[in-house]
Amino acid sequence: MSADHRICDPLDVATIKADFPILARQVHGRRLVYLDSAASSQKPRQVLDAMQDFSVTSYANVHRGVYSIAVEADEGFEAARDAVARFIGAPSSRSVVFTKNVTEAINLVAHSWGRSNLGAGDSILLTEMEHHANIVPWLMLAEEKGFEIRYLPVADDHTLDLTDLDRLIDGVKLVSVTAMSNVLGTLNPIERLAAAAHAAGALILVDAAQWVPHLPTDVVAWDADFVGFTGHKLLGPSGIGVLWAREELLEAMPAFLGGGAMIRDVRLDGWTPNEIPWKFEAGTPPITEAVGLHAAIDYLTGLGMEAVRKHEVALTGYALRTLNERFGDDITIHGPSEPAQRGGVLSLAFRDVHPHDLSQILDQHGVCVRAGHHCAKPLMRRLGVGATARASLYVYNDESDVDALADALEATSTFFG
Amino acid sequence: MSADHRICDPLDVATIKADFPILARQVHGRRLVYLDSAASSQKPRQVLDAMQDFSVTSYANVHRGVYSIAVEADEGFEAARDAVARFIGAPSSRSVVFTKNVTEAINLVAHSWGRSNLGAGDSILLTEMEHHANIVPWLMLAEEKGFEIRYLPVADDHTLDLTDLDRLIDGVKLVSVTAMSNVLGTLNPIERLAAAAHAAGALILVDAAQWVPHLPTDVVAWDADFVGFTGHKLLGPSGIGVLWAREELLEAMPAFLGGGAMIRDVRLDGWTPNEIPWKFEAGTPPITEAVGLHAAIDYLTGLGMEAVRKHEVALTGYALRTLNERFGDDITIHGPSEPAQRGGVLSLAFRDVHPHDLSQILDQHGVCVRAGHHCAKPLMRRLGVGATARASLYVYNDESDVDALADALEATSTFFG
Amino acid sequence: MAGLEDLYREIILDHYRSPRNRGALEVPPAVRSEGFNPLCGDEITVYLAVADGVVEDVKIEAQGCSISQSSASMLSMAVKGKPVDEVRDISRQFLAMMHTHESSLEGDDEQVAVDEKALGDLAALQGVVKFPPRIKCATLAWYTLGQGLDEAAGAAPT
Amino acid sequence: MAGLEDLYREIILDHYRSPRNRGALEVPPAVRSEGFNPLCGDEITVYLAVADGVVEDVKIEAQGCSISQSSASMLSMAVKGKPVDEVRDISRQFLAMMHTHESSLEGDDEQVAVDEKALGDLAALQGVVKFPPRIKCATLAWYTLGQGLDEAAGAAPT
Ligand SMILES: Cc1ncc(COP(=O)(O)O)c(C=O)c1O
Ligand SMILES: Cc1ncc(COP(=O)(O)O)c(C=O)c1O
Repeated sequence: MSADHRICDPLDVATIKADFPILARQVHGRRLVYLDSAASSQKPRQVLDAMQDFSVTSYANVHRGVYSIAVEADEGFEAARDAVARFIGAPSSRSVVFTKNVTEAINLVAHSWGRSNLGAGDSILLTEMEHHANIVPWLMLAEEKGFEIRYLPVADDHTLDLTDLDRLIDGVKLVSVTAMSNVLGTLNPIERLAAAAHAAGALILVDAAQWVPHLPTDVVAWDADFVGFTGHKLLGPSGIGVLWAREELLEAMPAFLGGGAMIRDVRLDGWTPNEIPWKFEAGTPPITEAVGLHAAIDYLTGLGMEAVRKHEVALTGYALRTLNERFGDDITIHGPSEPAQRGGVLSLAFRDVHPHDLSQILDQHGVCVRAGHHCAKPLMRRLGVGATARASLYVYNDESDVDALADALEATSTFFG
Repeated sequence: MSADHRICDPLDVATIKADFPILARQVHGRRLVYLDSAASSQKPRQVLDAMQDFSVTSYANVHRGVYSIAVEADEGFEAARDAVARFIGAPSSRSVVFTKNVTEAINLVAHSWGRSNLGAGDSILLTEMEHHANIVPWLMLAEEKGFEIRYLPVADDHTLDLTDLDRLIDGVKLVSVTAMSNVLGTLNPIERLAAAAHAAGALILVDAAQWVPHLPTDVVAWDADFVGFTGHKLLGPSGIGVLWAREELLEAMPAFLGGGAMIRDVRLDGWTPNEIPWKFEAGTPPITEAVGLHAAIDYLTGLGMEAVRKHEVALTGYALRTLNERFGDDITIHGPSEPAQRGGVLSLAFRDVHPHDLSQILDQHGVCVRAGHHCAKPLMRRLGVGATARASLYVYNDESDVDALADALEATSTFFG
Repeated sequence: MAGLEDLYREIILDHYRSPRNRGALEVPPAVRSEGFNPLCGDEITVYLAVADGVVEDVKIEAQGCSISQSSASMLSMAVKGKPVDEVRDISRQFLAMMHTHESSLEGDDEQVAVDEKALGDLAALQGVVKFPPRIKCATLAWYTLGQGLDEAAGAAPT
Repeated sequence: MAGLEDLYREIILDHYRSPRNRGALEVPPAVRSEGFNPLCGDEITVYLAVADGVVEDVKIEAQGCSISQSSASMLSMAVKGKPVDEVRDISRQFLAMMHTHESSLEGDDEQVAVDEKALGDLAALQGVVKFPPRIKCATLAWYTLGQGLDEAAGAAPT
């Protein structure tokens, strides 16, 4: 029934699917239809192999061991940093800090920059569509320091409501905003917000967890001050995230976690910090994970981030059309209605079936969607729902996956008629 | 020449070596002789396979997704927590927090427990043989809070000098001490220090990074309050560490990093924390790494930690005898002279060859030893050296590796005659 | 993994479609307790009117999935009019049934003998244990009830 | 990877065994700068006596490996008695030679033409670039020298 609007896809998804071993798996006798990449993506053979190869040939602790495999490990680790810098348009690798996830990246900024720059009488600006990772660190710090937290509201079309931007941004020291909502798919106008922040004398932190995996990223074009993202959402391994920040900021910020590698000297009565970026990398970093992230970046670069974006716009359009045509008023898809203004994250309300029940029934058909508040409870309250069922698309998804989702949705009527 | 003192080894090292693919590699035409496990250990096939299998069958984000592979991922992740609890004798898995490394584990205690319990007029007790990971977090917090840091000195036999323990421990709120020195191999009397700490009304944190991989661990027998260790030193992956703490402490401590999974509810103006241990696990945890750590624990449990310890005592004895017999006054091996009182960490001074040069030349013979201050600069100053060359032993090492080290040491005379 | 018929029994769906004892009670004299499932967003408020050691009335406000809603509805029927001791006993039995398969995080698998007769309709929720992530849906109302009972006990004139 | 003969040239070992210009100068008039290699523990102190735009004397206190020690010793010979401008030029040349292979962390591979004659003995350290972790050993003294020159410039009567 949807054959009439087959999309013109710049990616060869059949070939891509074959790169992802887990997609060959069956669930309840059906092929796995993985539609939960916004929570975490799957890894291609190329990433798994890179990590395995590294582990069986060049693994050692990093930080300038003298022997050959330690040199190779160091080179592998620092090459990953270089690859990250290139991937996001960072002017230098010195400004790329490896963390365990984007949550730690944001907490690092809160503890280091925030703790020394925010106090009573100050204020910061977040939005109502932030992930808890970009709310709770600020709530925690505000409890301690007594600054004010303001929120940009979400408009009824599920974009940011910028009507009151001038008033809300006036006097704030930081704007911290997601580049793409993990619930609505909304793409936020980062360049405009950065300009407004700078005009107001504020810095801007961009939570790019959902952006970097799906669209070309250029931190300089954004004119951002801090940008964080996470490896496991861009075909990479768990256990690694990235904080990029302008060099001058990193230079000026106090260290966060203390320990090995982040020091220049330690005495019983004091210590001095190492250079950036190592000043912010206490202890043994996620070494093999950095190598995996590098391979993931290479994989995506091989596909081309422009092509990845085009694929997702087309497939999101196909999904919106298919679901709306097949289910009409029985389905509500949150977020902007134009595919070009959003990412491939489809938060659904379907008849009166609760998202948990929806996800449970879809699973019987091999279809993986996440049900819950997606770590965005304030946004859920704004939407007036307790939870949504979220289907999210990535490079390994195609129309057949969307069709499988639609077919499985029909099947909910067995129990919830 | 050392054939006369072959050891009786409870481990079948030839079989174990075959489990570690990297040991089949050559360096400069020689077999790889890996003697840097104190920095990071290598991974057996079993660990690599477990991670790979998980990635290609059951990978998804954790935290109670409803669909099948998310359920499997959750089970894999939480089973790792259970395995950690059993491995260290923890009464419950609820008290096992996954971190990115032991450095983060100690920083977590400093930020959460320390920030709310230590102030001006307070004091804590460390030792002169701590790794920077157990010094710098306290120096950083002391700068902010103004408490006093005392140090237990290192005696001339390279054990802790407990002569003044009663005086030094009097009035402190925390004793934080390494179970085994990563430079000297010294095993510290944790049970005695825990008793003294508790008698003084203090808590005790044990940095067990070097202990857990090498000796049977029982946090209850220690009567410890906090115990940290790190996955990459016990045959597991990088990117994961563990903080264990008594449940009541974790319950009472404020959260550290804020974000997803560590919350019960989030509103625009406040939040409430989740139950332990998740309260301390903000963001996506090292999921596949937890599965790898579980496999590493299973591997070591299969060998038997008693057998691992016996193997290391015997091999350390062999190494001490071999090196002392072959090099006499030309070599100094730091640390206690009795193998039973130490781990298999041999920090060497050899003739007047600087440790860097030593490590460089040994590499030409395939022998990997680490040169430097080993993140223990205060201890280096106490020893009166700038650096040492450190050879460290693990389950995959045997006499042939020690002999290779000794042969390579001879070869330094080509350049440093 | 088990089939969905084990989860979505007819009686469960019936309680979901027509939840019993919906609403609120005046506080005080009633006590009010709130529960959250931190992972999925389910929320529940239990109102208890306890007098002379008896749960005289119970009302429930809730949003959540079929399992959490039906469990709350069944709870309200199972406890209304019962002595507090008996309510605690039913609760213990129900939670024991739910935890048979739960992650060993909860500690040792203490075996509480489950008396299916005492549980009545609630026994229908037994199928939930085969779907581990849903166990928290089924137990949410019960933990919230427990808090309410504790509070009522604290507030009671001695 | 290169053979060790590339690293341990005779002239390097000679400077290591008999380091030139060891010791300290009185501060002030001399300036004192300290460098650390955060990873291996090498430490160096450079004393510079600068007058009328000329490095009139230099002394070095250091602990470290053959590479860091010989580099410091050669440095002392190369700069003693030279005008500050010329010293800065030698330093630039030397660092350029060392960074040819260094991690791109240092930014773009700006190609400074290296004049081996100007470097003299120092050219022997070229082999170090084949051993990346040792580059920091060779450059430590030079970065420390740079700090000292800056300080001397700041302290100089204008
Ligand atoms: C005693 C000790 N403590 C702490 C650490 C730090 O471990 P990690 O770098 O994994 O945090 C190490 C190892 O480097 C160690 O040996
Ligand atoms: C927008 C956004 N920010 C932050 C996060 C947190 O990522 P992580 O759990 O890897 O720290 C996520 C994903 O969960 C996200 O979608």
